[in-house]
Amino acid sequence: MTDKKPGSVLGAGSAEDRSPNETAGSPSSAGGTGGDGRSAPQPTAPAATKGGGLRLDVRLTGLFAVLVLLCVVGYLTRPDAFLTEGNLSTILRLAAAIGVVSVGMTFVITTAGIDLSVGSMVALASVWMTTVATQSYGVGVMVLCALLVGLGAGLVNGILIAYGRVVPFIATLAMMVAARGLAERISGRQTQVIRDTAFLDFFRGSFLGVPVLVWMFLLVFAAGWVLLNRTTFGRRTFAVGGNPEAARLAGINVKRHVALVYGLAGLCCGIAAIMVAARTTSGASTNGLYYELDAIAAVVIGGTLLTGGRGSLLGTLIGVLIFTVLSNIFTLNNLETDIQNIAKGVIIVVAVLLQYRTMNHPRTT
Amino acid sequence: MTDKKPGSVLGAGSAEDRSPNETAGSPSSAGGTGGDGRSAPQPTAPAATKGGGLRLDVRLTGLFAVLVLLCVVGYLTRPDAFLTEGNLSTILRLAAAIGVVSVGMTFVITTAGIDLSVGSMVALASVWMTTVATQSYGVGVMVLCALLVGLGAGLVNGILIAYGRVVPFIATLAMMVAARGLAERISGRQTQVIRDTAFLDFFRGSFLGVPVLVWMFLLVFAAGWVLLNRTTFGRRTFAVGGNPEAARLAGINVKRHVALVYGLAGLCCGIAAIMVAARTTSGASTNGLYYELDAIAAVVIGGTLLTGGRGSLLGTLIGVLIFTVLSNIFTLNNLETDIQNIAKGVIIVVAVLLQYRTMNHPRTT
Amino acid sequence: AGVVLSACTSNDAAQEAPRNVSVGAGDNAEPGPEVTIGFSAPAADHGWMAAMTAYARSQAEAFEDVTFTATEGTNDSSQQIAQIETLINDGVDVLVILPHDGAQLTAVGQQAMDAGIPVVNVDRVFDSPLAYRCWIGGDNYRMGVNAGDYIAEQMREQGKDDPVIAEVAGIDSLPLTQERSQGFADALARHGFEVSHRVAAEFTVESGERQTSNLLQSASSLDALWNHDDDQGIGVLAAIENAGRDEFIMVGGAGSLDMMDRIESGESVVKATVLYSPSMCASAISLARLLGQAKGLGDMAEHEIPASITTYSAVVTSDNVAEYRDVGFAS
Amino acid sequence: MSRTDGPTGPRAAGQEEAGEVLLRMEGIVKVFPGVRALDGVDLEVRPGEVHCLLGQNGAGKSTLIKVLAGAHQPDEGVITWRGTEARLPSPVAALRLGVATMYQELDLVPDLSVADNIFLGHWRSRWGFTRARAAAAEATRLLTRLGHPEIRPHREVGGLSAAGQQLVSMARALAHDAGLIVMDEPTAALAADETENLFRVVEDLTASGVAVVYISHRMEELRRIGDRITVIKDGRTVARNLDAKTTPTSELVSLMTGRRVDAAFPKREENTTDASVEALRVEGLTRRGEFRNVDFTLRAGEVLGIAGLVGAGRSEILETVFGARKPDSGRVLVHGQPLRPGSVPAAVRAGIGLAPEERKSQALLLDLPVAHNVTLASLPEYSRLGFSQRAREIDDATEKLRELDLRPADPRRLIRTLSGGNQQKAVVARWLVHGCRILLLDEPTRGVDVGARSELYRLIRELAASGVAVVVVSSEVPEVLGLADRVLVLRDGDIVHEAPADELTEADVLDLVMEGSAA
Ligand SMILES: Nc1ncnc2c1ncn2[C@@H]1O[C@H](COP(=O)(O)OP(=O)(O)OP(=O)(O)O)[C@@H](O)[C@H]1O
Ligand SMILES: Nc1ncnc2c1ncn2[C@@H]1O[C@H](COP(=O)(O)OP(=O)(O)OP(=O)(O)O)[C@@H](O)[C@H]1O
Ligand SMILES: O[C@@H]1[C@@H](O)[C@H](O)OC[C@H]1O
Ligand SMILES: [Mg+2]
Ligand SMILES: [Mg+2]
Repeated sequence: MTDKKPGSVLGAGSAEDRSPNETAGSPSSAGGTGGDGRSAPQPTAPAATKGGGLRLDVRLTGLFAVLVLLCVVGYLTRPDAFLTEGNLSTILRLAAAIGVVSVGMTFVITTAGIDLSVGSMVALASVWMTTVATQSYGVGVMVLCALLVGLGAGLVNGILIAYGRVVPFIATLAMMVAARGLAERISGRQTQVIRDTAFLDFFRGSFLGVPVLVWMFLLVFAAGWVLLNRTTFGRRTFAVGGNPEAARLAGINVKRHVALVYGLAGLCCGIAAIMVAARTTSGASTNGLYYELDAIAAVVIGGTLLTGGRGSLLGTLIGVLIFTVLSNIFTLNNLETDIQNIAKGVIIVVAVLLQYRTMNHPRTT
Repeated sequence: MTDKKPGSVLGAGSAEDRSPNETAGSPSSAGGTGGDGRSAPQPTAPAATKGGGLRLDVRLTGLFAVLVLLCVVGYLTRPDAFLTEGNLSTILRLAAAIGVVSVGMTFVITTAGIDLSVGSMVALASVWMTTVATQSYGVGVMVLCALLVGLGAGLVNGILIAYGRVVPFIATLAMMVAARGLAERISGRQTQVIRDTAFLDFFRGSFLGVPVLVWMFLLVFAAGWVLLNRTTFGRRTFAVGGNPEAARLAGINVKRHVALVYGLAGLCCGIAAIMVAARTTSGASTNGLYYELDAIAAVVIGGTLLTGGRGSLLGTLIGVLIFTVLSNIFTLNNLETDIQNIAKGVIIVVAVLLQYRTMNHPRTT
Repeated sequence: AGVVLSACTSNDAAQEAPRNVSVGAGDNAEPGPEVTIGFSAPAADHGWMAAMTAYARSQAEAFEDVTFTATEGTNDSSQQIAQIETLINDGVDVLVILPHDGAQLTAVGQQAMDAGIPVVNVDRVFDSPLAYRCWIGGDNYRMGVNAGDYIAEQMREQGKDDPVIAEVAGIDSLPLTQERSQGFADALARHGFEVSHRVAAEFTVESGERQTSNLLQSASSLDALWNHDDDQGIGVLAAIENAGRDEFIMVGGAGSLDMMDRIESGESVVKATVLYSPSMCASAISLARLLGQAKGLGDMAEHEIPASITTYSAVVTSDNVAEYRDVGFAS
Repeated sequence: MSRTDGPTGPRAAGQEEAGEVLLRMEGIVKVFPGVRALDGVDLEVRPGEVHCLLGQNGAGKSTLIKVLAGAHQPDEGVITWRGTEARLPSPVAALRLGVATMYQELDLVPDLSVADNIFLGHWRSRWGFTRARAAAAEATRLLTRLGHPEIRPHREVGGLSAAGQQLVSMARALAHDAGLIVMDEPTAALAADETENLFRVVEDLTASGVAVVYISHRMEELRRIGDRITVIKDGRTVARNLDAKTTPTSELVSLMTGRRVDAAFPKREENTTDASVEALRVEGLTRRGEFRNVDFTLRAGEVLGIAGLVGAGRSEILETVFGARKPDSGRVLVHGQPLRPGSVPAAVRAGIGLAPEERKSQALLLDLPVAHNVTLASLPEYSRLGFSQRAREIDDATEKLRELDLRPADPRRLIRTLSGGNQQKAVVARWLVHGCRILLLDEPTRGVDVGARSELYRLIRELAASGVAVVVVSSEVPEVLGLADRVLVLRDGDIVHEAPADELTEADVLDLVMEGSAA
């Protein structure tokens, strides 16, 4: 066959859209995929970026409906107690620390990472800021200490992951174990009570009738939202999570950015440590137990993909509130713990299923 | 051009190993990617399927070296105790339950899923099989009960994930909470001591000098290995995890397979429940605490990708042994808990880094 | 199979409610004004803690004038604070609080007291007496001391001058574990002994078995072993049986019925257990009711409920086990 | 559907039994959220013919064949197979019917072996146990039939070149013994000899009565093996059963695009900038195993073409110049300044842009809107104090989309929903908004339809005229010759020839490229 066709000779003429790994690229969705006679389930593509940034995603409507529904249940079962100012402020103050941690977690998961060490970082930062030595320098140093410890631990995660190439799950698992051990070591496993009254007065106080902790939460949330949706840092976060190779070839320093994102998550843990310390008037190595699970659950329920590239802080906020309101309602209604757990499991599933049904497309993640 | 350069389809000369999508295709590794002046880090592709199934992966060599190193440390620090028959059998017996759970977890993670509920399923199965009512039917019904409860709970996970399209993380999180609650409910939160001596005699006994529990572990492991590497079920598992869309287009019933894989993981939990019950002579709703973390860690350290499509049961086995040997050495050397934790974190990271360094290519996942 | 399975769920024996501890003497037993008691405790994640919650519930049920409101058990202090705040908001009359961490819940206890709600603090103690009206609990340090003294005495009797003594502690990050270990170490030291092997379990059967299995490999021969918690003790004993070891004596902690059975049988390595009985929680409910009704303790001269009651960590051995069965709990 | 049955176009010549129809699809409608991808498509295929589907990017070709493969469920329409109505609720149903499909997006599992992929979902087994040896033997037989006995059945597919992977796909289609094989742009990754090889197999198949539905954007291929052509535009059949050999190209193109397209390459305009300015100099660039001692210079306003076989190392050179790979030796100078090796940010700052070869894996953020994809390399330019300037971003992106005639020109649309050709334009737009001075284009027209192609050509020339230095790597020799001012020919990592484009003919280049490889 010596006859050559013009143009076809060097092969590779029109390889349209060829990327064999495309589907494999979003594998964590394996479970939800396929078999339903539709290929490649599409996220709600066209509607997704209406407004250009504030993603008024249909999914959030569904999620929000779940939250409202819960509140209605809360009100109907305890009309006298649920909607009182005291109860709402209790809910928000409880949501505050885990909410702040979840803000950082949203960034991490958006880069397709995971951070199992958040709870331990909260413990470590809370312990370090409440040692007798730190307390002796007063409130300013205590706050700074918590922030720096959180940031530092987060950066260690980030550097291990970005530059040491340890997978996020393993690197943060190691930090999870080690930071908790260090917290125990530093505190001698003793709960360290805060004596600094300036600290307690400020962080346990209120401003304009709203607890300072709630203000802090709102502030961190707003700052996180702006950072994710209105800055180049946020853009890079989406890019790095969506397609690290494309981000790299567009000139983004992927490694540095990944390291920074874990640092940010650590910083959030530092802030949360301050909040927990204020709430409990102490630092303890047992603080922040299971925060990783709670935070990841809130983020994932909120619609951020574990496979990266998509993240919604608004969803995270609603996710955190759903879980907090849920346990509040349980308490108000005097449910036994074992029943609570069963109910919680069922409600999580129902919420997610409901969320799917309220929209047209089949899957969130 | 009738004359073809042999191998030209594979790309001129070194065209092997070209998979530009590698990086983008495994998003959870975002952290490890990019920026290092090489594009598309390559996994050890060519070596991976030598022998067509028994993956004598280079990565396993590195991991195995870590295990051997640990054993050397164990021997050097406690030459009198570490290599004794009693100690080795203790290590294996302790590895057995988590090992069996990890076998199931390897299948789940190979499909790019995750199962957070394994620990709770172990608790539920162990509690159900040890109720007075079940015990009254004797050992056969007890065993059957554990297996069916595990399988059933696993299938519920699978059905929610495959047909309900709930993401694996959320579905199994819900099961994690609910199954533990149910276990508490059934047991009234009390430890249920096993009175059936036939059960205790059999499962706590030995056969050919090796404890029955260890036999069970080896059997489950061998069966798992054959299932994953030598049957169409295993092929489907890799296909569904590697590219669910391709699997669907090739006529594989992806949903049914995903459901079955979670059922299998549940079944493994049922077997593990029998093992835990035998070891502790009781069933309790606190059994299996943290198994999810231990199992996932073992599987991931063993080289199975969280993004699916690749799984090595041999790696999982080594991963489980590393963790079990580690805590054995800690105890033999009478280390304090906090130091243990710090050391554990550091060792995990060092092990993983060492594992990378022992091979040429930069990343495992 | 479905029939069999559904048949195995019922488990009457295991769900048998704990007996009530004496329901007050004299006219204190008579129904009085309605009292709503709010109850908050850590997660009932092991037998002892489950027994505490169960005692509270069944004691409350024994009074027809008591309404009992319990919250979800949690090991997260922030969460427990929120739950207690919810109870305060809800306007309960008296609070019974077993804090996950006494220091961390002091502020909220004080908050309740300030709001005029008397607080009965059980077991793990608040940092400040201002945070509770009455505290009832065991003495963790003395529990360790009593275990240590008993073991030392046994060793002396057996003529062992340099015994190998091991300790299986509970959750190591809890202050109470520290206190127990400290008491144990101090008592042994007074006899010139020391702990040579120590592991920490997590109050669960499985962790007890795991840690003890490893511990027994580390110590090829033992003379005595103290286990902090009888619930994890089931696992500790399983490990000892698995290893086929019986050259040492074992002392338990807290006082479960199961351990008492074994002590009584005399065939087990368990020779004693130092009490830390969850029955204190039943007493706490009784105290809370009386506080709510502004009554004193019948047998006492004082008009008021005392500010603190420490239960005694008696050493239960085969000699006296019969006397203590009533405070033994089903682990 | 108001359409009437029966072929309306001219009958294909040389078809025996013109009345016999294997497959008939009528009035097929498929709606995706927000898109009516198919809006009444008709198709008729006869046994033993090669039936070509022609249409612009996004016309609906791939969607149609996915309906045929049972992968998509149509919202309306009737499918008739050998005269009886067929329902295709799943891919298995289509396979049972006798329709095997090679999808446009490779449908392989990268971590599985060649043999496992060939028999994906239909593994040779006994009692559930795989029969690796039987499968390997059969795989080798199929691969031999395709002319590639050297591909080992145990190899992992992810490790094969794109061409190798395409062959595995093809072997799978053969394995099904189908009556109809659908091929969606199968020659995309193939070298010339591979393409010939494919054609030979297709001829074998059709000779034995198997029908082939063939999709390609390359007219000469349709001429070479096609029997009849159906043209799709905007989800509708606009012409069917045209004769593949005789219908004039201009007619086909205007049917596809709805307008007249000048297929010729644009004139080289007079360079408005000083052509003596040296934009890029590459000296002794080497990466072991990929390319050796590459030297070339590039002046502002010049278009340099690089020709070579697949695997000759062209992509690697571009990526190394761009800092995405670190050279073993050699250096790159931009406007006389040496560039930090192995640093993409440095290259971007120096004004270099790269449109990489693998669009989806290397360039696109599929879940982000077009605008964000376009500004990805210019984040600092579109921000003040770190805050994104979104309005300006949208405006500039919209402008570029218009310029490139990207359809739909909606910057807020997720790029995932665009057809491949339009995605390619967005990648080019990324470097246009960045305002780079040196643009490296790796296979810029891959998968791009005729109309869009000529727009891209025009655009590249305009860029050059405005002073941008451009390097174009393409596997299509006419494209290299038509676009470039100067051409480098690469063979096995060595530059074997350099000459002005107008001094070279296609035959020259082919000889240079092949030389030595014929041995
Ligand atoms: N990621 C990779 N890892 C290892 N080798 C690779 C990789 N990518 C490409 N190669 C090899 O480098 C050589 C050059 O390949 P390259 O794809 O650059 O050729 P090309 O001329 O650009 O061909 P194409 O027409 O396919 O773009 C080939 O031998 C190829 O197999
Ligand atoms: N899963 C889907 N969800 C939403 N829209 C889709 C989906 N698949 C295809 N489309 C849209 O349907 C239309 C037809 O796409 P299709 O892939 O069939 O085009 P094509 O003719 O194959 O183009 P090309 O030549 O570029 O491959 C396009 O507008 C595309 O964006
Ligand atoms: O586990 C128990 C612990 O929680 C309690 O405080 O003291 C007794 C222990 O057995
Ligand atoms: Mg197409
Ligand atoms: Mg190339």
